[in-house]
Amino acid sequence: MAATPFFANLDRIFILLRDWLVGFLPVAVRPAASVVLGVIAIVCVFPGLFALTTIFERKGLGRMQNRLGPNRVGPFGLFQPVADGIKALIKEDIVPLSANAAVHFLAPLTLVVAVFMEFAVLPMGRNMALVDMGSGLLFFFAMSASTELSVFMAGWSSRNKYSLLGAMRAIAQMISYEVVLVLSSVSVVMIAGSLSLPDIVNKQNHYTHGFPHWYIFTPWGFAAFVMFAIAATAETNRSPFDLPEGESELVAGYHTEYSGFKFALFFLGEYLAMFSVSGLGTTLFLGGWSAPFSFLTFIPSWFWFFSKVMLSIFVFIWMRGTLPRLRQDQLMNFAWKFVLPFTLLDLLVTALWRILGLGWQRWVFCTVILVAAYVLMGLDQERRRHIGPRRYRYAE
Amino acid sequence: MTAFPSPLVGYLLVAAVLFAIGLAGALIRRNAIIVLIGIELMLNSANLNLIAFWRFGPHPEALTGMMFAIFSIAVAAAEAAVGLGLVISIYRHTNTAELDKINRLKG
Amino acid sequence: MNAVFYLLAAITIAGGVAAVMLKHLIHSALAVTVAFAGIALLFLQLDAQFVGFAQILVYIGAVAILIVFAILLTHGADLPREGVFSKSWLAGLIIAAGVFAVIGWAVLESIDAVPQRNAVFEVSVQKIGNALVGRYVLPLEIVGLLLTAATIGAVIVAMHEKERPR
Amino acid sequence: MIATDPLLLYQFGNVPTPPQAWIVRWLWLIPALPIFSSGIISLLKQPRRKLASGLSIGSLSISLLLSLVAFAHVVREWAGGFPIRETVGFTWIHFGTSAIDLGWVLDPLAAIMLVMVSFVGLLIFIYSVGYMAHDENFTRFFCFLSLFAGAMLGVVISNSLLLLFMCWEIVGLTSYLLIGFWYQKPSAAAAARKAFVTTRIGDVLFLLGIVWLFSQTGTLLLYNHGVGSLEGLALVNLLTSHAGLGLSAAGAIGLLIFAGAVGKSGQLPLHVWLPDAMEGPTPVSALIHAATMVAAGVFLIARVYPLMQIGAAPGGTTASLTVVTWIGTATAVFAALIAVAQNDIKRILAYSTISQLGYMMAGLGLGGVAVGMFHLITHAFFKALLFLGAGSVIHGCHEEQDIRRMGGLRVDMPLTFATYAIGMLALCGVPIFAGFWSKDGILEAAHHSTAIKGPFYLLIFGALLTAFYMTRQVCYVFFGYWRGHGTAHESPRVMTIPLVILALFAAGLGFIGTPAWPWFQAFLENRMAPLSLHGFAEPGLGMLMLTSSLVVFLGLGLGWRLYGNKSPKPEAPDALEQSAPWMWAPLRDRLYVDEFYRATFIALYAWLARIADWFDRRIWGGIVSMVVWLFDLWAKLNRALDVYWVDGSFDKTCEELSNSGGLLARVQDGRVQDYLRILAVAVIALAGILIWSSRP
Repeated sequence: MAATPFFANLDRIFILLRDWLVGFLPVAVRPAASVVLGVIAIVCVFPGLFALTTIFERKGLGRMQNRLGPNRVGPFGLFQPVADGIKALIKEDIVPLSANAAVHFLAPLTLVVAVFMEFAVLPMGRNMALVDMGSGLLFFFAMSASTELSVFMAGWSSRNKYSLLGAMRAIAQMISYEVVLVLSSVSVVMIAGSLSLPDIVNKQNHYTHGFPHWYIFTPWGFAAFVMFAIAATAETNRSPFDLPEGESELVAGYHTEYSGFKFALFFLGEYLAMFSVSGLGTTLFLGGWSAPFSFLTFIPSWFWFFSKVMLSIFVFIWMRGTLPRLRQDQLMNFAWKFVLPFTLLDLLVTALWRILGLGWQRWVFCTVILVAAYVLMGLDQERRRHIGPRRYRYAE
Repeated sequence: MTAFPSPLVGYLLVAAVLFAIGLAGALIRRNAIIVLIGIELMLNSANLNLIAFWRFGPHPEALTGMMFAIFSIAVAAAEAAVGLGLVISIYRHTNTAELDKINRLKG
Repeated sequence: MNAVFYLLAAITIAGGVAAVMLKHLIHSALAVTVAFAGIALLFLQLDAQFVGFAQILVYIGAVAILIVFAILLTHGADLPREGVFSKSWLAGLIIAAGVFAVIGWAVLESIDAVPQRNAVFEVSVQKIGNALVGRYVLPLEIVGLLLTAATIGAVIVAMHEKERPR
Repeated sequence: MIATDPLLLYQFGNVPTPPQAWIVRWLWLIPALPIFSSGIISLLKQPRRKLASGLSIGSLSISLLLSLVAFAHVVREWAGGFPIRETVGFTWIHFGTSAIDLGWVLDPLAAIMLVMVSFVGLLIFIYSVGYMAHDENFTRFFCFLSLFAGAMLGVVISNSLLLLFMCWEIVGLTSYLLIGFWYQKPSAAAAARKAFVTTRIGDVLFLLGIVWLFSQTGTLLLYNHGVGSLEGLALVNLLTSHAGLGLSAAGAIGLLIFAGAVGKSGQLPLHVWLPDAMEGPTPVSALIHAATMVAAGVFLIARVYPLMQIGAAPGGTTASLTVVTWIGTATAVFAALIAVAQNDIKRILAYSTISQLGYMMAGLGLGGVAVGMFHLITHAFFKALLFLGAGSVIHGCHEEQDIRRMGGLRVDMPLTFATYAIGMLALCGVPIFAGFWSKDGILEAAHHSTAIKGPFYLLIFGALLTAFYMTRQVCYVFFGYWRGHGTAHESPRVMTIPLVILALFAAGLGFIGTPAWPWFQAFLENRMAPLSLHGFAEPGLGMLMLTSSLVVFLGLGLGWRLYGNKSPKPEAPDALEQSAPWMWAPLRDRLYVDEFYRATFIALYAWLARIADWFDRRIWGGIVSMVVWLFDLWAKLNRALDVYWVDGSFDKTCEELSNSGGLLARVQDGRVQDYLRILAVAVIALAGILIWSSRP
């Protein structure tokens, strides 16, 4: 279906808007100005999305738990985030007396900055990546790795045992699952042959009989996506991996001693991390901004990207409403004894997929190997599951 | 701003300063972890040299300097892991991480 | 040579000095992170994007975390009573200055011999990858082996010793 | 992966590669599956019997299926007139400017062998489930067996002499492992060692041949679209370069490769290991030492046949082929002679195998690939049948192997008897059984050979002997009355069903290669095979067939006359011994070949070892003890000097040393930072010196 000029323009509307705005400026500053505009767009859009998501999550969770959720502020409670924001802004900013003030102050800042950086490389639509870096994926992971240090800074500087414990848990968990996150993405890199995220999306933006070439629709891609989703959930400290802020054990984890606007920043950082990692998953496995069927390509690319991201967010919320929290040793065992080995195997399978070349054989082989490994490892985990005294080897 | 005949010299001098700082850290502090930090700094300054020579050297297409830096980063990560593991293990034995007090091979 | 370079050099060196001089070990660790980040930015300034990001990923994402973990596990966050500098700190400082003098001397001596190429060489990730599995495949394998050995070694070294029967 | 159709390549030059049938690209799976399953089995624990046997049988079944598909593919290409040799190659190692290529080939030779090896192997695997049911090392057995099957299939499909040699050596290794499977028995361990060392002699020469071939042609691929070592220019070059002794390089390399075949196929003079190899479990004897591995030598010669044949005038022969012919003939007669006077049921079959392998070699030398290979295929079936039958007999008679302690089993083991009889008739070459047609082909080739006439008469004589010793064995085992201990019983179904299947083939397989319809020969030689009874009308053929049938019946009659229904006491002398004792003794003692080796080669080695030992003890030992004595003396002198003179001053020195040592020890104080400091100072000093000295 040929895209009509109207739809083509709709697809490029943000680019056109930017060019129009930049057109008012002298030529010399135009490149810089367009980058600044992109930054401004990111800084505005995602916190807005964050506000929307909080109400969405609270309402959705309410539905799942058979209650109403917020419904006082505005129609259907839709202005609740505004009220929350105002409350966070005007609340007193409490810093504990014994806290390390400088570090305490820097922690939320560095966190939010690092998370915002991640959005720079995500292609949010056709030609809509702020920077198209050759090693964009590496940049993404470098930035997401930097957030761990902020978490540590927050936990340590608060001088609170709950904060410190929560931070240590969070870091242990993030490091463990970051390995999986990176490795499951590497399989995509192996097939796409590029670390550049726009490239990866372009590689998936083809159709056979109307169906897209998304990597999730291959055996290795599906396995990698599942592992990626698990790791992403853990990486963003979402339920069922939300031990670092398990309120029944640790008050609120590493941001126990934060209040007011700093707390809001942490909150923002957490949701932004969720958006960014959803965006990455979308880009790597779900075809980024490409349409799910070839006859839908007339719909603007950015619409698809954001719908896919919001769909992932909904899955996050859904899981939070469904699953109970894991225990620390379960979490670690799961990461190192199941998820990581399986991801490594998936890497090998991806290599096999690549070696076998076109043909039906690779579908059969890769599927058989992965399913067999999944069943065998699952049986093994099942057998090891026994009830006994807990052992904390990682946090003491 | 052409204080140096070549930008390379600037990077080399920064690397030299970093190396000296790292060495000083390794020499004047008592805590083993700071010594390791100093060593990391020295390794980093070496990496800076490698990359700088790669950037301004005659054969960038051979990627030699860059490869050296990549391998050096990998090795440094391994070194940090083992080194800090050793420090923790020593701490368990002697209850201190102060190098002045750790001068015996016997645990 | 431009302002960005001077700024980055200043940040890096300041981070390094702070890492070495600060009393508090955690502050040292955070300061060294700044130095690491500065070096990563210097790499970017040198058009070595891949190495720069790898530096951030490895040093800030892993080594810095390792260091703070080690500090907490060795109770390094408590200030020691005897002071943080060793008895022979002056000698160490002089020696470090000597090393700097020698290196600086060497650099300045060879100022005429240093290469002057200013053209930017575009290096894509593909080229790095091809070099890694092509010409440098043996070092790559060895590094893989080394990392495996180091992982196992670190785990064994830091593992709890089994409690001996008394 | 290089994947091109040679025909297209010739026509259009370097065209884009046309699609190859998937079976050719995936041919490697046939050997890979059993090897893979062997790897898995090696990880299994002892009690997982079902899984182990299931894995090996399952993987070999898939291999058989794939082999059948490959066979069908080749037949279809052949019938369609397409080129029937398809290869897939890849480069294994680069060094310098040359590279070692490996690859596999699918042609009629490989296809036939694939089907034969996997089919016979599968039957024997199934049989082994019953035979080894009570062995505690069941899983290990199947691990080795699978590895063997994979390696053997690898030998069959390899298109590179190096790959072939690797598989060849794995085959040798598994043979060693399986002969020595019951290593608790010293005789089994010794037999395994003997087999390994003896075949190694041939393999070293084989390796020399490979290296020579590589240095001459620069490639180890046999067929590679005209540039392989067995094709076109390379072969001509080999022919024109001389190797001395009147041989061309092709002939000399061919002979070296033949040496490998001699070792593996138990040809004279390296046949001694094969009878001893019967110490292994009977399925092993059937699979490895009768049907497949020993045939690998024959297959190898067939594979490199162009190397042997190049330079021969039409209808003529070459020096290397003459050598092959004579060694084959000599082996055939020699082993048949020995088989006449053996009493161990498996040993008789072993000598018979050697003899038949000699026939195959002679057939290769005289009549070409098709003649030798036809006998190889038919022999594989009926010899596997005979061995499995023998195993069934041994199983039924409580591990008794001496034919004098059996007898009358045709009543107790009717199914075994019937199948065994079919195998025996096929082996003897009774008309219409498989062996008749293939052996007749060899005799016909020998008869037609204009250059040498000797082999024909010798081979006819061999046929007579074959009929005779087989009749003798069957009479001892199945006729007369029971002379053993306990009672004999029929074997379980899992063992007899393979026997029946093999018997069907032993009886009927010959019809694919009769003179009237030489389908098999035509397939191997890539021409069409019309079905016409005129094949029998070839001049001299009828006469020849009549003669050979007569000879066979003469042998059968002679055997029956001497042994039929007699049931002598186990201790009584043999019927032949009674009538011709002068002939019996040397035959019983296997014509003294082992003794000859013991008296010559082994004695030589022992003597050399003794000399070396003497040198060690006397000459070197003497020198050493003299040196020792001198030092001893010197030490005593020193001691006296020390005690009376040096000690005083020495003590003082020691004190001084200890003091200064203490000073130095302060440097090594265990403080890491001090070390680092010293290191840094040294660096400063060294770098300073370096820069200073290199100043212009």
